[in-house]
Amino acid sequence: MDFDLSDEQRLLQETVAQFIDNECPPARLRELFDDEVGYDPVLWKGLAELGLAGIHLPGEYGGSELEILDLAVVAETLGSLAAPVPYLSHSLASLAISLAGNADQQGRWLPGLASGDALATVALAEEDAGWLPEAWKMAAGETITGTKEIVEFGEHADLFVVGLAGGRFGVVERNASGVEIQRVEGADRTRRIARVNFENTPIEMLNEGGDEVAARVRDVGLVLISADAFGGATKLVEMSVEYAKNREQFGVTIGHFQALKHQLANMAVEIEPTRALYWYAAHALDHVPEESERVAAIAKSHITERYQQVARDATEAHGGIGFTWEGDTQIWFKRAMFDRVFMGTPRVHQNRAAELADW
Amino acid sequence: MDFDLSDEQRLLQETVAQFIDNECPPARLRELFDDEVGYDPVLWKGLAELGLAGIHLPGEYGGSELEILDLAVVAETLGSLAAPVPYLSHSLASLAISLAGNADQQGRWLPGLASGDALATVALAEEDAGWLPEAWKMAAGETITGTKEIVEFGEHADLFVVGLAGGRFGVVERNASGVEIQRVEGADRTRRIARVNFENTPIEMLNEGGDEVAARVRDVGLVLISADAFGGATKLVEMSVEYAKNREQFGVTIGHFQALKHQLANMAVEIEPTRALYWYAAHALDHVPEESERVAAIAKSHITERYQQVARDATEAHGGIGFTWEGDTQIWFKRAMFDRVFMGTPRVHQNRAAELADW
Amino acid sequence: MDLSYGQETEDYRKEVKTFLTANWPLAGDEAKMPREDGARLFRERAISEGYLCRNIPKQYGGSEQSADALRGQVIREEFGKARAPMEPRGIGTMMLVPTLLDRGEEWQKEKFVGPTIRGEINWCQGYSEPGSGSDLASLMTKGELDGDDWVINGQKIWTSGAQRADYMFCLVRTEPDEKKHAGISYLLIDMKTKGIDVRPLRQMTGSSEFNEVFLNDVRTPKDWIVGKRGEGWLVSRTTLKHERNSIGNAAQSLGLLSGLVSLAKSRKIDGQPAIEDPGVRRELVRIEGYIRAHQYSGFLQTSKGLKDENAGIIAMMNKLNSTNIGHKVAHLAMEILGDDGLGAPLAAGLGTGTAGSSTANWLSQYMGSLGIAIAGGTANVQRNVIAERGLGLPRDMAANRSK
Amino acid sequence: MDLSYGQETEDYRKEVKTFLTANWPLAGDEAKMPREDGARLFRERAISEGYLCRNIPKQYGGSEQSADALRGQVIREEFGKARAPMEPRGIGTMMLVPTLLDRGEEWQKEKFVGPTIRGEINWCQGYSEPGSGSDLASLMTKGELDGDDWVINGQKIWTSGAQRADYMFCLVRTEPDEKKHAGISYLLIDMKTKGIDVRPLRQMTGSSEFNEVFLNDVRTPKDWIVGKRGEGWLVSRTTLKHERNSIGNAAQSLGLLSGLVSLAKSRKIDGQPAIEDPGVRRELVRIEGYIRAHQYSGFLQTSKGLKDENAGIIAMMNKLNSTNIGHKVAHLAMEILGDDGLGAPLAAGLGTGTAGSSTANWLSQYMGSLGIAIAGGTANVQRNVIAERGLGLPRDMAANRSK
Repeated sequence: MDFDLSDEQRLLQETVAQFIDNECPPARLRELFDDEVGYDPVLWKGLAELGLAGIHLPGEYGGSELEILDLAVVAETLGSLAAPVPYLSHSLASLAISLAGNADQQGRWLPGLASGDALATVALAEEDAGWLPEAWKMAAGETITGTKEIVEFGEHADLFVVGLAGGRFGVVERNASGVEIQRVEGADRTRRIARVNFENTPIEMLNEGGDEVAARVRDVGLVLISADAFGGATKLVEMSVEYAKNREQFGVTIGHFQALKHQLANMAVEIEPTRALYWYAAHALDHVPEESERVAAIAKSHITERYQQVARDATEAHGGIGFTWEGDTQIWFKRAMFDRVFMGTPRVHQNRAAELADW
Repeated sequence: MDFDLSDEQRLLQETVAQFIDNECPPARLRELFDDEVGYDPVLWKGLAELGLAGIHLPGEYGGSELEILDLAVVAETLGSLAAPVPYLSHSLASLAISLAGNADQQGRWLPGLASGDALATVALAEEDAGWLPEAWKMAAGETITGTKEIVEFGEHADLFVVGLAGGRFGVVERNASGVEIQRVEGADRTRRIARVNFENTPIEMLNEGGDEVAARVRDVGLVLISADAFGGATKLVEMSVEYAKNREQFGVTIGHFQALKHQLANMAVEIEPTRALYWYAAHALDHVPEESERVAAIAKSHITERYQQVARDATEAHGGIGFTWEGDTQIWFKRAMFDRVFMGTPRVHQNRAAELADW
Repeated sequence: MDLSYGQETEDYRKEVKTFLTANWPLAGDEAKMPREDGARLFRERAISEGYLCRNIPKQYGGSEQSADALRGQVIREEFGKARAPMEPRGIGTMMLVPTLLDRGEEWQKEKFVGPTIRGEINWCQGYSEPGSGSDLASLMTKGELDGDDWVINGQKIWTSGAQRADYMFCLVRTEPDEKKHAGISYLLIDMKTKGIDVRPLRQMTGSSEFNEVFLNDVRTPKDWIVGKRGEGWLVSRTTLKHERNSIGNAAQSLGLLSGLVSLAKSRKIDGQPAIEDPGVRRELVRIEGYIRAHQYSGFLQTSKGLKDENAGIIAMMNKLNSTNIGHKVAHLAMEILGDDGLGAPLAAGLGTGTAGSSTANWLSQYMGSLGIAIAGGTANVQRNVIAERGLGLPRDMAANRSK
Repeated sequence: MDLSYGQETEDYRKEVKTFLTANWPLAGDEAKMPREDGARLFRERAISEGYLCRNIPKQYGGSEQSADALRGQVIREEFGKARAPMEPRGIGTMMLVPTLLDRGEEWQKEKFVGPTIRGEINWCQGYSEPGSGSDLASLMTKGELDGDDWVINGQKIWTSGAQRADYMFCLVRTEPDEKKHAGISYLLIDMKTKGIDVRPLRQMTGSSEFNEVFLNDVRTPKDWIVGKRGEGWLVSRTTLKHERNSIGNAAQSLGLLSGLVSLAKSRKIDGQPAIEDPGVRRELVRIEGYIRAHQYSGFLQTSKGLKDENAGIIAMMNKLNSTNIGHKVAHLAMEILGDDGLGAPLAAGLGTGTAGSSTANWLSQYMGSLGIAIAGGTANVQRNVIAERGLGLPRDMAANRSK
């Protein structure tokens, strides 16, 4: 028994952290955050060259054939650094193609997605909380018509993997006819969103892999968001502790004040145990299939709720500066808002986990 | 405008407090708490001689004709001292007779109730949360048959005012045929409870006063419990602060520890503002009829929830001793359990207040 | 207990109504005046009738009425219903004027009070500094006498309205040899003075209500000091109390509640209108419980004030109550907002906001509820005050060490 | 990451199963033995096969196996399934024996370890005193050497099982001139000694798990000391660590959760089964989220232990996690209990309890969840440990003053 990361997984995290530290240090992150477009293709391409765009993809197409846990530990690191990169949706889109695409489709798209030459995203949500496969109403066919909401990096993607009625997927290329992309203002400016309208847009259906594909894409998404949330919340605790060790009030560093110490301890107690929860949820997707669906729902709802609370607490712990645009905590605060909603709010997954329970 | 107690009301509170201090000091309270029966007729008679058994009753029958707020401020004081007396249900029973009894019935019962020569109680709840008039199923008639739950001081009462289907009241004397009283073990040993079974028991209906009587008895009950809860919770805060000022750990009184200071401040902030809430709810019953029903529901649910939380916090603030039978906090802790449930849990009244809202 | 205002006050209400009927809105040619000019004209008339600036002596432009909290309340109610202008809002009227009346020199009152209460000049407040949030004793901005001027160097932060302000009242360390509070003076500065640099401070919501103010060899006359040298901390204390009371008002919380109800009516949750969700309904009632307790505690404090009695510990809780309520409201609002919970709070640079304005407002509230916990003394400082002054617990050891 | 135990351990599991099939339950005449005697017989066999008392040398009655956490886990799992007796529970096996093995004299190990692990003698722990809860440094119970005996005077509190105990291990101030921790020794006392008065301490639930122990000129031999004079605090620390780990176990929380689900199935709320109430369902999932995080963090700590690596800050959180979970469970249980929420927790003197035993158990849990916050270090002490040792924040100033 070894419920712990491998040396390779740790190295992967360190490599990613090092790369972001070099290529997207705080000043650059701030620049992208304040930027109108907010997407840096060079940064993403650099990450792809480290292998991050194809961790989970077959080796023959340039992927690393690793597990969901490997995908997730990278998501933790990116979340911790608030990296403004399209890792989440690109991973889910390429996952869908690798699971549901035929050999021709895989051969056509996966090499570019694994190398980072092409960027893909998923277009899932429809109006009124329609994140889940069973809620997708957009009809499959040779063309599609309708609107997808909250498409991550929708303005920048070359390829849309679109969720369709019956829990199926199809692929639309960006330059296809009838695609209209509308920038949407989200709180989290490290992960830009768009509304994508399709009007008689040609689509190529992904027909392999059976009914399980959409469920797996959903569950992997939930786990990656959980990992991002754990990473971000942990970072906020660290930042708050650092601030408390340095900021002086009344002649001492504020870390001397027991009330604040206990607030910081409470924040740590809320988030630190969720490391093992997201690990387990990720591990279960490859090794404990009978539990994986439900534990992914629990992890996503639990950890993003904790992230939300920790983000509020960290803001208060930083006093006035936490409440400014110039302060750094707000970047993670808004990532917490994204993680909480994307692919379904905690409430949605609590309801699901209750339905899936053996009560 | 004078949203404050009158000198008379303050004097009334002081008089009651003084009396309890003398006649039921902590050692006596403890004795009654540990006692199998737990009811002291002499203590109650003494309070009645102060006028407490008839504050709200007509002068012609020996009452003081005061307002609900006067009833409530006494309930606060009794709650603060965890007085083991049947004030709540006796007040409600005599209120029902004074509102719904005819002249003969009033003349027959109220003098004894006002003087304390007779003890009355209300038998309201039926199985499955049947506290509210609209939930009473026991059929009115010349006799009644059925069971009433959680009858306060049911073992000691001379008179039962019984809630019946259609929101009506009837009076059963203790020695009537078919009355069977079963002692029930409650957590709060300052207010004993019983289950009362009626089997073809003769009952005398109270037919005056119309449909409003049951609602008023309910609302007055909610307000008296709110007042008791405010008094008890405030006392727990005081006890916790006292303990923090005296108990030493690590060479200083624990009141020096900022984390505990803030916990105590939070307890005070939860409960102190509810003083004005129970005052307003009491005042509204005599002066703001259009708001009184809903604000009584809000007060009862809000203040008893706060009492419950403060009781938990106070127990923790007292460390080990708070968790013992010998410690005093447990007495109030269990009164909080009583206040939370009696006449309907917070959830029941939150549901009602939502129904009554102009949303 | 009596919630009515009494016959005398109700008679007074009739007078106020009569005045308003005759004077607001402006009629005839006056109705065509620019908005600000019209308001000024109306204020002059209201002052001369004794309805506005009641606690300010006539010689400084007020109506010098004897204090009567109920009449004040009636005026607020009736002017509110008529949507008639009251005293200009702002920190000048609320904080500087009472301070000047209490502690200012005669010439200071004459020069500043009238124009401030007529809305002719605007003020900003220079208390906080980057290194001192709740701890004013650690202020670093320095003032040195040079001839007939103070020369001021340093930085202020969280200065709202600094760009629009004509003057600033601020706390400056003028006695470097004195310790802590004792070395601070209360100075007035003309914001047009050379060496003042105002930079907006953007909030996490994207809006900029606050500023940083950099002071670089800023000169202000020697006698633009309120109170004596080194007394500045004491002079400022009345003002801070004012600020806390105003934040503690329940009106804002009541507004939040009705907004929340509207939100719940307009949104769906789990496929049904949020207002029909039993959990949402109970949480609304729970929040209302806190708000009503807060509101009626305000009645109690007003009544105590009318009797010149101390309201006790409840008066120290207003701010924390508002903060706690704001958190609960924010939490429920996010639950109801559902998928819109990742939207941008305000148009923060991107052109194509899709969230309706109500959504954006709620997202701002979600963040703003943190701001209110931070502004005007953090929640932890409030808890210290309640524990120490309210409950009589020992003073904080960490803070004590520096005293 | 690997959640399996590996082939070798699974082979070992087969051995364990084979042993259990052959040996438990006892067969033939042995099956007719009194329960305790049968258990003792079985334990002897399990020890001789290396399944129990694995970390205890053979010379003291153990099976002296090399440490193997996975084998230990397999034994717990299989013995658990077979409902076979394991080591006698209790503070003697869990706390005293490891301490003696680590710090005891040879004769102490020989005299006490064997009988303790065989369940022949029972121990109680004398650490807490009325004046010192979390603060062991302030212990007052005194021990003075008088000839060949220690003479002990003082009072211990929160002593569980003192009535049934044969011996007590306790902390006693023997060096009055030394300050704080330095003056304390770790002594063993025979509970049959004259001068010991055990009084049950009734809990708010009505049950008496704890006692007060009064020590009045109690004599214990000079050499019934573990470690040197004045080292008692250090000697005791291994033991406290043990206690915290055991309380931090997620098994208890998992049990609470399944109990809560059963409760929700058996009760109605707002007229429908509580298990169908959407709010109750979500809250169950929310609680499960905390419990699973706690449980898997246990896997992580076990794995770190297997590799002799430090698990870090998570190891300091087990107790507080359990406490927090207990509070949430208590809260939801009360919500579901509805009108039964004013019932008595246990038969506390009155003869005619009506609450079903499940209800009474939940009411006990409602109160007991406070007990767990208090026992073994209050929640605030836990937070201090996490903040100071875990997060590296400065030591507490109030506590520091006394150091």
